Amino acid sequence: MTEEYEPKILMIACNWCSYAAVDLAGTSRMRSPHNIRIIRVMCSGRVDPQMVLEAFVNGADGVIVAGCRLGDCHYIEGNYKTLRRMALLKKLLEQLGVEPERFRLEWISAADAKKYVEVANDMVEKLKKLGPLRISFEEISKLIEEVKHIE
Amino acid sequence: MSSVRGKVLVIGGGIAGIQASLDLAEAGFKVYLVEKKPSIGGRMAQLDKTFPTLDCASCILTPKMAEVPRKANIELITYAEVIDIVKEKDGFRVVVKKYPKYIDETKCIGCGICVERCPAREKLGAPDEFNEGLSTRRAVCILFPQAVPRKAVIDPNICLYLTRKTCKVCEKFCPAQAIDWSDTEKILNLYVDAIVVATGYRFVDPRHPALSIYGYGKYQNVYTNIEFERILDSRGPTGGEILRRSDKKHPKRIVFIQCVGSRDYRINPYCSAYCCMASIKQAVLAKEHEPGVDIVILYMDIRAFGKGFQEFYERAVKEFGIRFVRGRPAKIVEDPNTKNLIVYYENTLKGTIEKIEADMVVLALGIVPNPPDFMKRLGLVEPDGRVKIKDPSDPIATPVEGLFIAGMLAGPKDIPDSVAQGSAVAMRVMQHILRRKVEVVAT
Amino acid sequence: MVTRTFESRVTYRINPELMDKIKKLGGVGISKCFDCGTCTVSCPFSEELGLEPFPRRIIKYIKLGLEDRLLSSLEPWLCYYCGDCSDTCPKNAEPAETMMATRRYLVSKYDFTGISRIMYFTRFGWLIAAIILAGIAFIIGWIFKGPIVTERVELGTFAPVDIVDTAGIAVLVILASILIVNIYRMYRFTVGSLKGISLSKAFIELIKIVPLHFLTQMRLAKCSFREYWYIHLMIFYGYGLSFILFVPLLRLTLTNKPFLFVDPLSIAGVLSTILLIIGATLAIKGRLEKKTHVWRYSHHTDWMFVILLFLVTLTGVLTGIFRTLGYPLPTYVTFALHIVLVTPFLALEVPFAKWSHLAYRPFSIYFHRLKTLKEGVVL
Amino acid sequence: MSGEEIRIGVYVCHCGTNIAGTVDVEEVVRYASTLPNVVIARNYVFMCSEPGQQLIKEDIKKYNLNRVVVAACSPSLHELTFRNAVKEAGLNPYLFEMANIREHCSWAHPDRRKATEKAKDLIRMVVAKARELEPLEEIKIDVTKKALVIGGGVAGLRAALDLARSGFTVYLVEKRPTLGGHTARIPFIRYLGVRGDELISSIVKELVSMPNIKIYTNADVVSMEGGVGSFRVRIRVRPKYVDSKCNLCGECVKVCPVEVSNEYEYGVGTRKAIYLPYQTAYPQIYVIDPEVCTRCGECVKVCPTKAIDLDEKERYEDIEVGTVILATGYDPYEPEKGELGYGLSKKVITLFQLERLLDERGPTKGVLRIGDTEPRVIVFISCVGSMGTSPKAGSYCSRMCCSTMLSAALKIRDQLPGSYIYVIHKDIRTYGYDEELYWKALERDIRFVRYEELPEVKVSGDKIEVVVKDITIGEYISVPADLVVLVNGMAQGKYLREVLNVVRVSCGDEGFVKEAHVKLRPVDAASEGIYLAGSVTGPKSVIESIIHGSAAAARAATVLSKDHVFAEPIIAKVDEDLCSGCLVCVGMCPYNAISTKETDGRRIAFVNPVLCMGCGTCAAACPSGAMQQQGFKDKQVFAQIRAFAR
Repeated sequence: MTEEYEPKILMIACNWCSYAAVDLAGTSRMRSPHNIRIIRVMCSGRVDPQMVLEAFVNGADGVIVAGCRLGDCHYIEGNYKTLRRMALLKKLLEQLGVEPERFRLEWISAADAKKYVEVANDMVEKLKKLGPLRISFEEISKLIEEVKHIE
Repeated sequence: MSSVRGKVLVIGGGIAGIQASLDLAEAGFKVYLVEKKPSIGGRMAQLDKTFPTLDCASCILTPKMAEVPRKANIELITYAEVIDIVKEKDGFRVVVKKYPKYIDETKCIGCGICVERCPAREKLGAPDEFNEGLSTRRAVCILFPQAVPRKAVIDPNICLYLTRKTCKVCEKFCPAQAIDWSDTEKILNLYVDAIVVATGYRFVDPRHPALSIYGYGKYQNVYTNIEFERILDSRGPTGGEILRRSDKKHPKRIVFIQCVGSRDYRINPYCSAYCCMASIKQAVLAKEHEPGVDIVILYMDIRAFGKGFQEFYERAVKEFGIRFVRGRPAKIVEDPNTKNLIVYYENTLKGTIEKIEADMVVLALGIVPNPPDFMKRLGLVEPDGRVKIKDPSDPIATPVEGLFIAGMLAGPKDIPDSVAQGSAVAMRVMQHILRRKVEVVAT
Repeated sequence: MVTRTFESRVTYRINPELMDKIKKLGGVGISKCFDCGTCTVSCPFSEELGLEPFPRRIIKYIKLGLEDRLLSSLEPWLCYYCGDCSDTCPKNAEPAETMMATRRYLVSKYDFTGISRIMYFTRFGWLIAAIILAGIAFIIGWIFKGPIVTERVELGTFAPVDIVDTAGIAVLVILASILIVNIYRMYRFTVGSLKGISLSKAFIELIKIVPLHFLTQMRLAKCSFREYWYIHLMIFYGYGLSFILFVPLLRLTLTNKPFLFVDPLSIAGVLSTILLIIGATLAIKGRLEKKTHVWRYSHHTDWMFVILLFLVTLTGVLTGIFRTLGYPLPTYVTFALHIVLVTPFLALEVPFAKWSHLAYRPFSIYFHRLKTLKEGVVL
Repeated sequence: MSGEEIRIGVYVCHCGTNIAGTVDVEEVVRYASTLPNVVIARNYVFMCSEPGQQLIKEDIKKYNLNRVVVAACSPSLHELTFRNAVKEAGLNPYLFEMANIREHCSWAHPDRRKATEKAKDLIRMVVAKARELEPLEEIKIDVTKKALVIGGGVAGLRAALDLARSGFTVYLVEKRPTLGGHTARIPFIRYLGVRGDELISSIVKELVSMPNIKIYTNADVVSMEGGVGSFRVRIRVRPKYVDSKCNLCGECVKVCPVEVSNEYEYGVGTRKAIYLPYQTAYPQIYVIDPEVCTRCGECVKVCPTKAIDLDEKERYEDIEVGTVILATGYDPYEPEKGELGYGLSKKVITLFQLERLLDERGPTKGVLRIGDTEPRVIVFISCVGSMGTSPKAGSYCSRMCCSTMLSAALKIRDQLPGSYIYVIHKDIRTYGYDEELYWKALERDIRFVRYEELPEVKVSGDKIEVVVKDITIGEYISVPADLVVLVNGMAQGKYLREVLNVVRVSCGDEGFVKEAHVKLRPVDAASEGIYLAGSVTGPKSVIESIIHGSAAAARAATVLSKDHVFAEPIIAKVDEDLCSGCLVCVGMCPYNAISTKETDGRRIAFVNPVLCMGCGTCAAACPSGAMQQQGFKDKQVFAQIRAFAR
């Protein structure tokens, strides 16, 4: 690899707000980093901590979970549940030695394309500094099972 | 919906007409949609992108167009005109003139082979209306790639067979044997309960004497905004490349002139409502096509009144660096060698007389309603071109019971407002029909 | 009045009535203006001399009521009323008319006597004034007239030349001094003071500009409507010529000899009257036909000017004819009439009404030059 | 289906140059065709067009595809279009998946190589998910042929009227004690001679005469569940403390000790704690404002018809409807105290207040007096609270203020021919036929001053000076004003936030509700069955709101005319063998859609398909993986994640 290191980031976005925000960023022709790949779920509440770990196992250098602003959830309170789960996950990741910068939970409203671009840029920048993720995936894989019991 | 709840005629297959037809059909009404051109879609189909979201027009329009033939309740009659309506006790008799297509719609599969083969091209061809005459089309043609219905039409005025009794190439190659030389003009009578007229608008003539100062038609590199839209469009005559008429070079400086044939006592005193945003959009797109291009918009008032318009306007200034100058040019002079245009205007916010040399000038043309002739005959059109309405607070109901208008015909407006009016008029039609029939199901 | 607020920026207190005044003086359509600036660009004058672009700006001053700003502007005088702006105006706001009305307004402001205010703002004030002056002229004439010789035409005897001459000179001096004061006021309003310019420089400019434009009115040639310039020249030179004949050379022209076609002077006299008659007739015709912008709208002061001019010339011509044909009484009567008409014509027109632009225009160009010479003056 | 071989077709859209311009479509197609199970990969200029869809249909038959992936724009735009196409070809519409390579890729990244790479990844991920897709059956919902209209302003009333006339049952819920909203307070609409209150009364009169409409004033919607075809809504009706026995004698008002400023006159008049909002208000019943009422009981004593009951309690009603129309409108921007002299002098008022003062039926009987003198010089300052003129203001244009301002100005000229009117503005935005107002204003000698830096309104005792720089001449002018009118724009409705907590539609930053598509679906909300009318989606004139009302009604009618609609089956489903009955999921569900049921002696979770909205929170929580969200099953999402990096 001669050219500079390009982190790969997975973003799991809720259909109603954050996914729409990324769409808006596109239609407004805002330049956003190409490093981000997006998976659409109906609500951030669907996001199972396993998914995040799975992403790291499969070579993601960073993961963003994004939902509607607290209080704006299309499903009333789904994102509060996400908040709870991800808070726990964060601790877990730290214990695993996954730098906190690699995982972030963001609330991005459908109108807030700007915020998406900021978040994306910021993350890419940080990850470029950190470099690729180096921890044993076996550990995570083991964990994935335990994580099931977060609630 | 099993039983049909009423019959409606919708004249004009633009976005307003389409919306009205779809809503009516959805609600279980039988709709005859009559369109003058061989395809529905109207003006919006000619657009590259739409403001302020910069959605590509065909991406959001074509699905709606495609829905029309899918609806069992809609009978689509293209390449036809309503020449007269006759009021009858509870409804109208409508006389429709159907122009000959010389192609059997039921057989044509829209493969376009005939178009490829047609020898009536270049000099023998005709200016392509869809591209505002910036390109030529052949004698047999499909209006545009996404046309609905996607059926070919033969232009009798240039068809070699119909003019000189030679050729018939299309017939040889047509895989569906759809060519029908015996086709003739047909008159149909329809009986309907209500009529929606959504025939849209026409542009003021850029060659009007009062506009001669801008030199359209005299100077090659002066364009109308609809021409420019075609140029921006990847499906357009230049494949989406901005090239000057004179030398096919990319322009470095483009000047947009607002209120051309709008807010002008000598032509059309009203504001055309769409042009400010349209020009800003075109300017932004031009910047995308030619990042280096320097763009000046000469305006009177920027009427960014709709949702997200003001924000879009501000972005055009801040992010895209488009220059807005308040002034109305009084003369444009062409440099005979370079064919560049020198635009003279007063920068009214600086109080200085300035001139710009531009490679291209785009005129934001004003628009006026385009009512069908029978409306004029019925005395439903004011001298100033506005369509008469029954009640000032209700712009879509004409004095004639059961005759409604929608879209640009009811006054200048942007696409969302046209769509809203399309739906609204559908509602009015439903009531007009149901109020007589339905007895209310109280609870 | 100009008030200074916190920062040292000038804030003009507005006078809402200004627009109404200008409308009274013929500013038709001024209301319609939505200042697009089309007029400014179509104007053949506003681009030269680095002027403040007009008419748009002037119109805006009036609409907002910036009286002081308007009073200090020379632009109205630099407009030669060719009507190109009115032709291109998308709102039919007739900018040319506003400029004309503004000139009328300025004349009324420059004049210190207040007479021109009456001329312009009252419909028949001028008529009354004219009648009074005519009366005075008649009475004075009656008192000082010589014996009436009926067998021969002896105009010189009927109207003793010393009397007419001195009277003429007297009137001339009065009018000239009033005009000079008004021009000085114009200078105060527009230029303010000569601060920043050496007197000699100012003087050289004066020599350079005023006579040139006074005699040629060449800027008028820039108008697309040429005829307009020719008529101006005809009237100007016709008037100028007869002025020389009947004021400085009066002693040679006001004699008992028959006048027409007898000597070079009388030839000149014929020429001058022909010029005046044609000029005046064309002007009247034009104002009646209203074909071009220049003549579409006529203020009562315009009619006053052309009509008086026409009558004065006519009576002058008749006097000459009768005199040459040797009809004593008609000669005396027409001559008396001529004097009775010429007095109000000069007295009212030269300093107070339309005729005064003969002086204001060349001076406006001069003053504008002075303005540009002064440093730090924002135009 | 499990046994059958998986055959995927991938279709890459050029979208004109929108995608092909930056993404190397050919290469992407080449790559896609190498992916496992991909039978055919193609590209076409406009996949969404008729021929594009035709292409898919033909291939499905030709290559008997059983999965279809389209790489084009955002699914929010065209997922439905393609599902229909797939369906028409006889394939289950849920065996289709979309990759967003326009908004998320070609439009966001100018770099051709990078964009192309990303497009490949996105397609790979989606193809991976597609492999795991399963056919789903749409949920058939019987349509309740009733509609709920929230908001009794002109848009809501018009929508209600139209639906009622079309024979549907309509519930109309208005937050305030009277119908009509702000429109009822506009004395003249667009100088057309149409009176707002008359416009409203004419609609209301017809409405109340109809048997199929139920009007709740002083009420709000407190909860809403379900979806298109059948929403279950709870309405709270707050007490008015006065019942229909009220004969409008007005005795109560005389004795009421509490006096407060009258919001129905925008503060130019006052009212008592018990009051009738205004003469033509509907319903024609006095109402007590509990906020300010001291419960002194004076009114009760004097009321001749014993119509007043201070102990009246709020009541709840549960209704079921097929569609919901949201028409809660706007509220005028309220200038801060001191903003352009507002609140510092009685000579500085807002446009809404001016309109009240110019109303023949208003507090001043329509004569414009400041103190007891006629104002001579009147100054309008436009864009107050719009176009970011104040920190509190939105950055948007309030659309109707220019026309309203000029109508008012013209009215003043009619009334006070001697007045001088100065309009201090940014742009004059009398778009379309309203331009007539502008030229009328000009012809009536109204002066226009164009500003960039905000004017200053100097209030010194009784004198007011407005100092502003007219940028068309670059001079500062000072106007001695007898009356200053702040042309305040339209801002988010005071109660919108509350409503949105119940009716789940998203709201833009500028404070107005977002449409499903701002261009082509201006009255549809993002969630099916919910429609938007009037200024709730952004500033609109009265007439535009009427049109919007009808439009929303039309859209609602398209649903109500059907006997049943089909809802996306992306709901939760329990694998009964796996479910251990721990019921973690039950606590998760915001809609109480999950209950328990007994199967062969085991207590397991059961999802009510009608109640479930398909958020998937339960699935995320389920420890055994028994709870799955259809269309987003673990195996599907995980497959997508695993395909993330080759």
